[in-house]
Amino acid sequence: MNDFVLGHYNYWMFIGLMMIGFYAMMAKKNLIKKIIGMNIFQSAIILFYISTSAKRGGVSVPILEHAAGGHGSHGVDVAHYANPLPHVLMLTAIVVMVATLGVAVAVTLLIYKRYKTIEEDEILMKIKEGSSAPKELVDVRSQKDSIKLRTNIEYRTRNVEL
Amino acid sequence: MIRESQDVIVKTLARLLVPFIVIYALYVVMHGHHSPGGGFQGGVILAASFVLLAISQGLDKIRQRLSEKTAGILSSLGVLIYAGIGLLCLLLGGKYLDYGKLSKLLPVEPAQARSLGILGVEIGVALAVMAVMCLIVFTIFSFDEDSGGDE
Amino acid sequence: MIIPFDIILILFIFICAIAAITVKDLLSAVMILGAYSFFMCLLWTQMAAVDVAFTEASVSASIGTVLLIGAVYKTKRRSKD
Amino acid sequence: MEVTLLVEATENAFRILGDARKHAEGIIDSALELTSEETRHHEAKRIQEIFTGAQKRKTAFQNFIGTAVILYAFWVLLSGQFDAFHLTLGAICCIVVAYLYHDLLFANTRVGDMRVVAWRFITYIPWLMVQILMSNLHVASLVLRRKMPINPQVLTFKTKLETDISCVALANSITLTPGTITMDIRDGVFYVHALSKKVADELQTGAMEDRVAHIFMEADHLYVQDVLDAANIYAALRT
Amino acid sequence: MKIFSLISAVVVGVALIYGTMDMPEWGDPNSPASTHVSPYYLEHSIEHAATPNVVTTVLADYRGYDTLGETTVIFTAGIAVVLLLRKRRKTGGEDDE
Repeated sequence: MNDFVLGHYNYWMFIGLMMIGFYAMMAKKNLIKKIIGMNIFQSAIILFYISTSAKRGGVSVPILEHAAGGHGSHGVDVAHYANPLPHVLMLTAIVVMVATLGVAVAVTLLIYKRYKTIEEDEILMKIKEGSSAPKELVDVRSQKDSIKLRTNIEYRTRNVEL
Repeated sequence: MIRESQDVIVKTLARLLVPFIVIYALYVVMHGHHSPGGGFQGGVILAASFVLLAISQGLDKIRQRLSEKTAGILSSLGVLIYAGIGLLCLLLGGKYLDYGKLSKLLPVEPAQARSLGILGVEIGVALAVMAVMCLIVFTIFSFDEDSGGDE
Repeated sequence: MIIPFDIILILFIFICAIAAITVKDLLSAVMILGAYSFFMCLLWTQMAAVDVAFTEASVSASIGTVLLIGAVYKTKRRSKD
Repeated sequence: MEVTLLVEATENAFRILGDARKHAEGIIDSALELTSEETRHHEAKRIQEIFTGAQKRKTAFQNFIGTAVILYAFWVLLSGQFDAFHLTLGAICCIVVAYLYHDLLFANTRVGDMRVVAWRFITYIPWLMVQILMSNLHVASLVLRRKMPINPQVLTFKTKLETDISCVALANSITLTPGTITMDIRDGVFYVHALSKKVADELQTGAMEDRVAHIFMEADHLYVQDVLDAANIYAALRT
Repeated sequence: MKIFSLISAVVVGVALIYGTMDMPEWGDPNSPASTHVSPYYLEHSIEHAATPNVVTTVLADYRGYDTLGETTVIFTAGIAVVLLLRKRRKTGGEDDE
């Protein structure tokens, strides 16, 4: 049992961090907190992949020694280097992570400009009331149907903001 | 909107540090073969140098060095370099992104040609990443003034 | 690899992650997230993934933090939860 | 040390004064021959140019060359690979960066004094190390006592330094020395937080400021200003 | 709501822990991830591309398509941010205000 816990400790770490991020994404009302939770979630996934690439017992980084020494494919001891494949996959994932972060921040700024708040419950309340929308934007026909009103406002918003 | 910093220490040290940061970023890009690094990291460090300049000198002065239009052109140029190298290999009779065929153009053997192809690709990636990161940061930091100014 | 060092790093990572989602000052949360990224980067260096660690240090800890600071600067600094 | 500095500086000043007088005499003599007011005004401008020549900024091309050389040294230090391919890459990178950023590294420096500044800066570092060691011991002795006899205070003083870079060097030297921290520089006034009376007094003597001024040749610069004034008076007396 | 989130997070965590029962141990050199293609990359990197850093070789050469698509993703993200946040100056005009 002890062996099992110690031998799999990278999985426990990844699961714990992922739970933290997941909880933050669901329970926190603040949009920036949600973005932070998403960041933690993504790093946890990346940690999982990287930990599968590690090898026990004094492995080196995947940069081959005697670099300029010609075509020596025979001299490479594979067990001596870490597995480079998950590194490559996760390297691209990290950069994509920042790209998604940029888009998320952009959407957050647009939401703030529209509703003057980044708390989720207040945004939902304002959407339900329809009060924050300027009068001329609200379609008169759908005043009573809040769902229709909501889609309508969103549609109008997109028209105005973008 | 980032205004020019009032602090003389920040201004002077940013002025002194930025050329070295840029050289370090280029070193990271060019030496991706022998050491950790490559296009993504180098491009992001380049973007960070621009952010440091923006903090110290204000966003308006940075727009003279790297306007948003130039950044857009550079980002598409980076992707174009990448795809163009792949297409060049295709035209030289290999498969797409098969850099070994570049040895027909360059006076080196195929393994070295692949190394050079990797270098070209990394430069393209660095350009694209640098321009896109600068674009995102500048756009976010000039958001209000950009869209609320003339309303 | 070095077990005590690993344990300290994991402890710091968990502290930073929990602090980043509980602190009510959003700027502090963003800075703690940057610290979290750096500890993560140390852990990956420990696992012999230097390229990924370098990418994390340059990409996530610098530009990501700058982007989030921009978001906090353009919106509100206080959070309700 | 101080005396030799003073003597050296005075000698420099006298030499510059002599040169300036010679220049001024020649120009004023030639100016007196041409009686028109217009040319006299022009000649006065030339006098100004000659005397301010010592402070003339470097040209863009000189900046470019200097930046490229320094950056190339940095590149070689980083790279550590001396085959032709990497060196050529480094040269290309350095030229591009120096072309883009030639106005950053050498703003506000005067012609021909970079080597002197670098040498004086290197000789300044051991002195700073000794200062740091001394105040380290002092602060350690303060905080290790049971009663902790600290006396925190903020002291402000107006500096005689003129360029940005010397202000930054002084501020960072003050911050590096334990017990004192530069909080702000505003319009040439330093706001320094000092931990105890002793470090504050040491700072007030201005030894560090004098040394920094010596590094960046601010003192020489003052002498040039004096010579300029003297020459102006001389010219006024002659006419 | 918070209780519900907590419960679902814990449920997901328990499910993942159940899933990791069969995973290889940490640092196992013979795990499936380390035995399939990565030995090929490690052995042939210098021979094929004269590049000691295997990560760079795999990133830009063996898996070049991947990186090309990923660069395109970043480019698209940049365009998306600009389109979201930048105001159109010339087109549109009146009905935008």
